[in-house]
Amino acid sequence: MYQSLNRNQLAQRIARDIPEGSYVNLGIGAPTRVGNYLPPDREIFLHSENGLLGMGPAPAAGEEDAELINAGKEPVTLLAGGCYFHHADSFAMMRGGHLDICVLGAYQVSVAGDLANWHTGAADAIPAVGGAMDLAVGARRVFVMMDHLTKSGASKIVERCDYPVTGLACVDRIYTDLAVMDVTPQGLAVTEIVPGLEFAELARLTGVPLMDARAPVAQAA
Amino acid sequence: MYQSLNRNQLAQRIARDIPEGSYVNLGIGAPTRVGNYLPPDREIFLHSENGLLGMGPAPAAGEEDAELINAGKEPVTLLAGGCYFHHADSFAMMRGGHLDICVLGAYQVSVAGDLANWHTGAADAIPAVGGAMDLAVGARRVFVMMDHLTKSGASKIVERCDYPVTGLACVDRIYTDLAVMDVTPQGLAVTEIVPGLEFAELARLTGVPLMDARAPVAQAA
Amino acid sequence: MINKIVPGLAQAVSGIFDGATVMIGGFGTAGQPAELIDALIDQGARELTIVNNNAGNGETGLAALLKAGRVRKMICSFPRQADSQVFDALYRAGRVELELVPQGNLAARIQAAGAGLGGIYTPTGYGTLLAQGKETRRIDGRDYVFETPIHADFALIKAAAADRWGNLVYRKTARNFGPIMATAARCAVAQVERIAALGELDPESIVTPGIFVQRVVQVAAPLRLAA
Amino acid sequence: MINKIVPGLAQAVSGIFDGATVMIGGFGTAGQPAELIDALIDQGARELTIVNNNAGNGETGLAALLKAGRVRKMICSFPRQADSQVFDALYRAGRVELELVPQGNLAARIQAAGAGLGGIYTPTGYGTLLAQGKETRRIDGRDYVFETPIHADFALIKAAAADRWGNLVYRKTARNFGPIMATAARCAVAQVERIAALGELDPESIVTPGIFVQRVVQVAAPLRLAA
Repeated sequence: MYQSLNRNQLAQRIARDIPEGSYVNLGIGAPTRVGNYLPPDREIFLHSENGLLGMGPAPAAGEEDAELINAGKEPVTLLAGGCYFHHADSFAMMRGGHLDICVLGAYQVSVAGDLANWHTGAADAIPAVGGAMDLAVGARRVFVMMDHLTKSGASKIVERCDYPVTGLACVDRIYTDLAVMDVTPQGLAVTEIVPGLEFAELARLTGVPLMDARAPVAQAA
Repeated sequence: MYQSLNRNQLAQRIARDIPEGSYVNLGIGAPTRVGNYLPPDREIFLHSENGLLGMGPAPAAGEEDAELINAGKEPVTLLAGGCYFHHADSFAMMRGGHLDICVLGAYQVSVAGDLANWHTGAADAIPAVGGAMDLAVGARRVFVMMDHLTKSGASKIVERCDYPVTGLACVDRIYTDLAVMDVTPQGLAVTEIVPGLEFAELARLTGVPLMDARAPVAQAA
Repeated sequence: MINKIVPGLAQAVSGIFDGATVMIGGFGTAGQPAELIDALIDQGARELTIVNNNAGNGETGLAALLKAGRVRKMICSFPRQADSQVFDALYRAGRVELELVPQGNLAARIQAAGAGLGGIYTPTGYGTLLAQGKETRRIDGRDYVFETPIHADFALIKAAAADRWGNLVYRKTARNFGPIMATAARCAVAQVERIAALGELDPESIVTPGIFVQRVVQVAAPLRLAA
Repeated sequence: MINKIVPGLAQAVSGIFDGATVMIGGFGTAGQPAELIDALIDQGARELTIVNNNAGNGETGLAALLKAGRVRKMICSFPRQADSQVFDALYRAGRVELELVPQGNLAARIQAAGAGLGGIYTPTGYGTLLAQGKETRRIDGRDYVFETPIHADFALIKAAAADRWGNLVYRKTARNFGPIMATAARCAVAQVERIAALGELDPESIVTPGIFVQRVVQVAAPLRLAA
């Protein structure tokens, strides 16, 4: 039997892969949690598209400032060395290739790295896109953080997205509660699987071709 | 006999037409002199394309700052309420229609308001354009300040520019040492002539069709 | 003497006509000029096209303008929020039109308008529903979507301080769309908490030069909504 | 700990390769990073494409780089000046290529590169020699010229102060092209007069956020050339 990662474990796993000095945007929702696990010995610059760089943790209770918020409209703080700027400058950072990494949630990711995370496609849904499409095409590396399977057990990693896409061929790496996969020109390369889950079983659950790219050490772990 | 205006008189004449509250760019060269004659009882905002608004007069001798210059690279000052900005913001002001008036020198202006002021067209000339084309197309009103005739007596107001143009149909008003003319859809409308010069003689010197649009009062003056 | 400071909110929003395009600053409630919006409701203009990142929160500010039935069309990036019930109901009832624009395209189109560009090729949205029917172009091996500038008749924004020439400084993330919206509107109106003497604002730190601002109104203790 | 401050000018310009495109800040000599240019001359890179508003003044700075024969091509708006004799001679001798760009197009193309746009339609230059052979387009009744972004491998700029994260503030009209060039280069190098402690620069007044700056070098008493 295997144990899938919970949200916080997944956030922690992703945080490990963010190098010192990276400029990073954490999308609203679950990816925001990655910020809680960034190694304290690394200086990492968090960007929020509403106009700040050098974002710090949530303020202490009672010290919230309605004019110091993140893209999810939650109160945050600013680190020493951080700064404010307007929306066009903020999106220039995102779209001009200046962010090293963004971490986004997803409904689906295709084997080609197409991302669907903004619209369920439901006829009566009110669409809202925010900065998702800008991050998808603009960041140097796009990490997706999501469950491997839907609640009904369908794979969220698909041959082609059923949901309306956010961007084409934009995802670089997928972190799920079951595995880590790189999007490569040859297809999806699995670099990690949670302990107790066999590659063959992961492949069966996923339902699209996977390559086993685990390092021998990682396999032994 | 008539007396043509000298450079300073012409600058003074133009200054009179700049309303309070105007945002104004004075091109390099002779138009810079207009700044010396702005009525002291009017607040007028001078813009310089190298990144300042609220430009003041030349500094006192010995107080020049090599990092506080105008577009002509002459030392200037900043008024209280003035500010600095980068080149893209500065040209957004110029190109986005935010300047009320710019005053430019010219080699030639056509009856349609085409402006030629950046290039003599000489085969061996090193071309340099600076911000001339941006001002020509971007300011709400383009005033030209020039001699009416070349040194050899040819009219600088022409049916079509011989020199390479700076912008098409961009000039609104022409101030020369002999007359003031508005560029209108019907042609050039003369609104003022220097005392002692008859309209017919001005028309003969100019060599293109002119309309007499002088106000009765102005004629009497 | 030039004094862009108007005595009250009514003067600040005067002249906004039926059918006008009005940009409203703010990201959620941060930077939203709530008092100017209330004044606009009182003023009565109808059939407005509103440009804002969102489509109202709760029942006040932009949501109240929507609820008052004054908005014909919203141009925004993120209308659906936990507390966007006013917009949601109007949208589902077919009583408000929505132009959904990716946030970066929204910012870039507003900036392009202010800077006098005729159009831009943007990387965002290529291959998605939001680029359907739009011209695309491959430039240097990358695909782009053609987008046009968004101009406005009025911009209502919020800043921290202004002087009588209309120079503005902002506070923290309340800056957001204010500086670019001011450039894109024929008449930009800023509500500010504080009036500074001319020359008091550091010329190196003025964020919006007065050339982009036509009216200033002081609202000393603005409603600061929870984020 | 991230520290973008390099110990000397040689490290600041290391890695600039033959054939690189290098943006150099400054309008005339205001904001020209004279010491970085001297270091680039010492460093030896050749066949450079230089982007600057001008093409050198007198015999120092950019003029010295030109005189040393390191420049294959200049992209600029105003090469001809009273003291541009070095460029003039090289140009007349056919030893340097010139791409003349209206100053506003130069700024807009640099800004477009930094912002990730694929191209822009600009009003400037339509119907002139400088738009010959370029695509044009009529948008909403006005004519525009299609222009592409100008990217650079390196940008050498001058600022007043920086902290170790690369945040920059400038001084007066020495700001000019610095902020936009920093955004358009893969490696932006700033020479600054003063190093500030982290957190010392006002977060509301930082002009260039550190994300756009890769290296900082202190030149405490820079050559301040006459304007």
